[in-house]
Amino acid sequence: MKKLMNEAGSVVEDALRGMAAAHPSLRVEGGVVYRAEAKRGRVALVSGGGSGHEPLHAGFVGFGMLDAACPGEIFTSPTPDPIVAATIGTDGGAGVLHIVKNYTGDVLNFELAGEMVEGVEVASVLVDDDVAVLDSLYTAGRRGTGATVFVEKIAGALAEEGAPLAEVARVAADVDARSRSFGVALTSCTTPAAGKPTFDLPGDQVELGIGIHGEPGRSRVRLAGARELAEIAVEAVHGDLPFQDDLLVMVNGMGGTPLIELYGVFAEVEAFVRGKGARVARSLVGNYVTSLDMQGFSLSVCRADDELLRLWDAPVSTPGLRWGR
Amino acid sequence: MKKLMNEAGSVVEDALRGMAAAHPSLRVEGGVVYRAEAKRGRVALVSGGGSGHEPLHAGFVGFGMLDAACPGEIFTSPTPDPIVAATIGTDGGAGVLHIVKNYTGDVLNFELAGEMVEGVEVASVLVDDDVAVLDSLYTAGRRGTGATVFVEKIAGALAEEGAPLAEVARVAADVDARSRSFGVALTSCTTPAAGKPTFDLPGDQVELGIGIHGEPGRSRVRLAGARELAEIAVEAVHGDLPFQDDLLVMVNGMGGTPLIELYGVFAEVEAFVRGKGARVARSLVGNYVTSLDMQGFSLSVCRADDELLRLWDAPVSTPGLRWGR
Amino acid sequence: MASSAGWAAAWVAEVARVVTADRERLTALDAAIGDADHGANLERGFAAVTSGSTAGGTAGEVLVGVGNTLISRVGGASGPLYGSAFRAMGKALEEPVTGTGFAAAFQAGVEAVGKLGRSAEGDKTMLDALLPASRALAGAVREGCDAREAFRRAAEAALAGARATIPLVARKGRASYLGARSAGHEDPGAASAALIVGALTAAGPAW
Amino acid sequence: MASSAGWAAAWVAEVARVVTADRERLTALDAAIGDADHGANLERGFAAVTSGSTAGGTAGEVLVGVGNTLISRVGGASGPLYGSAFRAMGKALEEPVTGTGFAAAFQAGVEAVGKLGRSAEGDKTMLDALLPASRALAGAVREGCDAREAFRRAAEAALAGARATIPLVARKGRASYLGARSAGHEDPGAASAALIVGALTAAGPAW
Ligand SMILES: Nc1ncnc2c1ncn2[C@@H]1O[C@H](COP(=O)(O)OP(=O)(O)O)[C@@H](O)[C@H]1O
Ligand SMILES: Nc1ncnc2c1ncn2[C@@H]1O[C@H](COP(=O)(O)OP(=O)(O)O)[C@@H](O)[C@H]1O
Ligand SMILES: [Mg+2]
Ligand SMILES: [Mg+2]
Ligand SMILES: [Mg+2]
Ligand SMILES: [Mg+2]
Repeated sequence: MKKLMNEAGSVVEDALRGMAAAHPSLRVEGGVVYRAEAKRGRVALVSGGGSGHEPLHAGFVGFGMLDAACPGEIFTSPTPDPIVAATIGTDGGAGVLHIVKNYTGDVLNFELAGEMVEGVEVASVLVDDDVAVLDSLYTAGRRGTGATVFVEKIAGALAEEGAPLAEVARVAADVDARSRSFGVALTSCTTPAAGKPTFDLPGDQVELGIGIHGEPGRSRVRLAGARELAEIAVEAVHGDLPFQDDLLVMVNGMGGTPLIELYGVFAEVEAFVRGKGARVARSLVGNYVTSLDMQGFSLSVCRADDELLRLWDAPVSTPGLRWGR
Repeated sequence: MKKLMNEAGSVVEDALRGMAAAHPSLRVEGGVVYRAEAKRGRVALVSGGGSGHEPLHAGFVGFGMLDAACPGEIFTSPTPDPIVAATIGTDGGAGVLHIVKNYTGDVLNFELAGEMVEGVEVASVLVDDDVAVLDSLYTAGRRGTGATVFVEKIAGALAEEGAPLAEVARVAADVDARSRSFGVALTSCTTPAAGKPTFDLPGDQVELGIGIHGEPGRSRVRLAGARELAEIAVEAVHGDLPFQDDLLVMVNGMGGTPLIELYGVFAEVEAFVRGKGARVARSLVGNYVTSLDMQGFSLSVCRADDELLRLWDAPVSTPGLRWGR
Repeated sequence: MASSAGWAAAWVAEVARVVTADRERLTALDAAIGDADHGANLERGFAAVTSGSTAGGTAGEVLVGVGNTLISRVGGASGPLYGSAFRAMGKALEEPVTGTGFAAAFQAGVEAVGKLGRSAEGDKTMLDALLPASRALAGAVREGCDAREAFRRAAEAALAGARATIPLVARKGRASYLGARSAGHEDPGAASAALIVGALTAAGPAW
Repeated sequence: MASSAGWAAAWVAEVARVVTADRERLTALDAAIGDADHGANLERGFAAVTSGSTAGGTAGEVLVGVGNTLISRVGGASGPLYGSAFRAMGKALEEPVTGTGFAAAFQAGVEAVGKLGRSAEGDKTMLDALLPASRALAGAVREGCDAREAFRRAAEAALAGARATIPLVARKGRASYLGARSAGHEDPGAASAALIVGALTAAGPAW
């Protein structure tokens, strides 16, 4: 394993020190990343989850997006304690929305935290966009992956405008309901603790339907060109929720794939979207919801409407997503 | 080789298609990336160089930064023709500044282009910040690496304000003179054409003083912790131009290294800077000047003054760097 | 035996030892059908347990404290689940500790897992080791076995339960994402549950 | 020989063939002390040359066109350098082509490289193959050799010159970044220059 790190056990802590030093707009306290200037009288947004997905979530703390993020150890949900602290610490009197990716660990720790908080109105939205997982009685439900960026951005814009908690929660859930994702890995990631790749993938194969924690996917196919791989992702997403009208599209890198390749994938995705009579109204191409050093990409699509696009376009100022100010 | 691509020969073309589709603020024509809305009556900035360093340069086209970028094939300087087209195409009557990284290929092709352009006032600034190369009669001079971001941002802000060509060129050269960089690789990159790593690096070694084209560095040492590697880079840069007062600091990823590791490196760099009695006034942590899928980082430091910080803070709106609008 | 609290402290100390010793194995099991952190999670959690105070007036108080520490320090799915189990067991464990009382408290702990996790036997989780262990324990006590023998049978049942997860297709937790591909691998949480139950035997008789 | 233009077209067609055949070797040499693109660069450039028109009234006109295409299509360091060399050689090559005229034109091409690249013999560049080739060509013509023999000697000198770059420490181009580590490797541009000069022999006599 070759990583820029001091020790496996200090990776998250060291990165948080770096974030605090790099971004005067953030404050790191007790393992929680807060906006340096808390907003008042508006609904606050708190998210969190295992680390290793940077910039998610801490990189999305700031104006127009999250109020606090609770990063756990690598791929390990945070415990309830920091979630409780973040919830109490960000409440500006209008309540707090927990944005929770659908993993057993995240769900349970946020749930326990919600029970432990007193005197703060808390609502919760579950993000479960990954079409690679069948949403059935026989699974823990769909994983939360790329759509988290859509939910955090759009709900954040609405909260910034002063919408009440129930409304922010409703729109957040609506964004999730309109969003689907699918991931493809060229390589496994390597966690600092394990020190070797989580799964073995022969040089001529790709793993389809991967999650963001190095979980193996649902199947393997021979390594194919960007067009073929983009088509697999497009069909998986479109097959679950057909493309229609204006789409918010993200081609997301898994952490080890350079931008030049992601743009190549996006070119193919955009052509397929047009071919299906829909339109890429807004897009993101880059590393947003990563899986450590994994090479690969995921496609996330949200069937937006004018109001969601308006909220998407609203100013945001975070280390990971910034425009309009 | 595992890459998201169609064919080795189409990687750059495919990525440009993707950029054009993803960014309505850009226009791609004849292999040149322009701002969709050209600015008039102000000095225009044109840069370019081999591809494989994304977001550099095309990702820095937009308000407050470049007016056009000429991406060559992977690691291959563009030919004079697109540079000529970009120079003529962006001239708004106030002249054009060529920002050229100091590589023989870039220098020669921009030089030939400059000779071919008629009726446009052209100035040129050479970026040569890499302290791993001795600047002597016995080398092609220092390479242009991370400082290119500083030069393009600051010169871009000045041009946007309406400064004349001579002034923009002078400040660009000043930023270069105040900047130094040093790179460390954990792995080699793999070019699509070669299909295998450019250099072999044993699992327990790192390459010091690497460039951004997979050129081997000047020496190898045993893989060390983030703190030790950060210190090597800090000492190399500081030893060449001692840190002093306000610094603009970039911890740049080489393309395959995830953000969590870069923040860890930045934490160490920032502590060393403080230890030397200087101050990180502004910082960038992320992938800005990459070398395809290489894992590693580079450190770039600019000894800024108030005026340079003001220009750094000025609004910029490009796919790769954005704030203030 | 000195005090029930001392026994409980000895149990969790032994758990800390065995999860550290088997860290790599647990992580490897989790790498196969999860996210390769189960070993690190439990090592971190039980290290926090033993480095903090495991003092307390009674075994029940110690176990509630252990549960709180696990909830506060582990994270992931296993943190809340094991944490709730220890808390529930501790709350249910009455003094003086008897065989019947111990078996009932253990069962209360196991039931807390199913309740929080909305999971049942056969879902390929820690429950597949814990539930058989709980039944074996209760059965042994009913048959009049002493603590040593009751713990031996519980450990055996937990181990067998963990091994029996191998052919199962997971319906809960991260492994469920794999669908049919989850079959053929032992569930990491079931494996760690077998370690935790196995540690009972080393801690000496609890009643 | 039909026309000098036909001869020039045959020469560059042969160059296109050999740089494609040796693409991997050139790229590997460039990987060792550069950026692993020299093979792809020259293949792309000479493919553009042969797929475009290499027609022209005279050899000189053909070679100027070849130089322009290389400048327009190769990029990198080698594009302007080889492009300028072909342009300068073409401009200097007078009709009817004679041995002395050819040698002088070849020398003009080689000098254009040194002028544009601000480089000299011993810098570990293409010049280390081109300059000995130019001298050998001129010497052979002076001695009254025919074209075939003059080309043979030029090719031999270019090859020897390329090999002689191995121990050198580079002072120009990308390899100079390596300092002393550049020694022990043949310069890729010198190797490709040897191919280009070597292709003269296959194109038949030019005068
Ligand atoms: N709903 C559930 N009910 C019971 N046990 C569960 C449930 N979900 C997961 N588990 C157990 O947790 C184990 C995984 O723990 P761990 O790896 O520490 O957490 P995570 O899956 O969050 O990384 C699984 O092997 C399984 O035994
Ligand atoms: N200043 C120079 N003068 C002469 N030849 C040079 C000079 N710089 C580089 N070269 C030649 O160019 C070759 C490299 O060409 P190529 O790999 O195509 O370009 P790049 O170095 O831009 O990738 C070197 O091997 C060397 O022979
Ligand atoms: Mg986990
Ligand atoms: Mg090159
Ligand atoms: Mg796990
Ligand atoms: Mg090269």
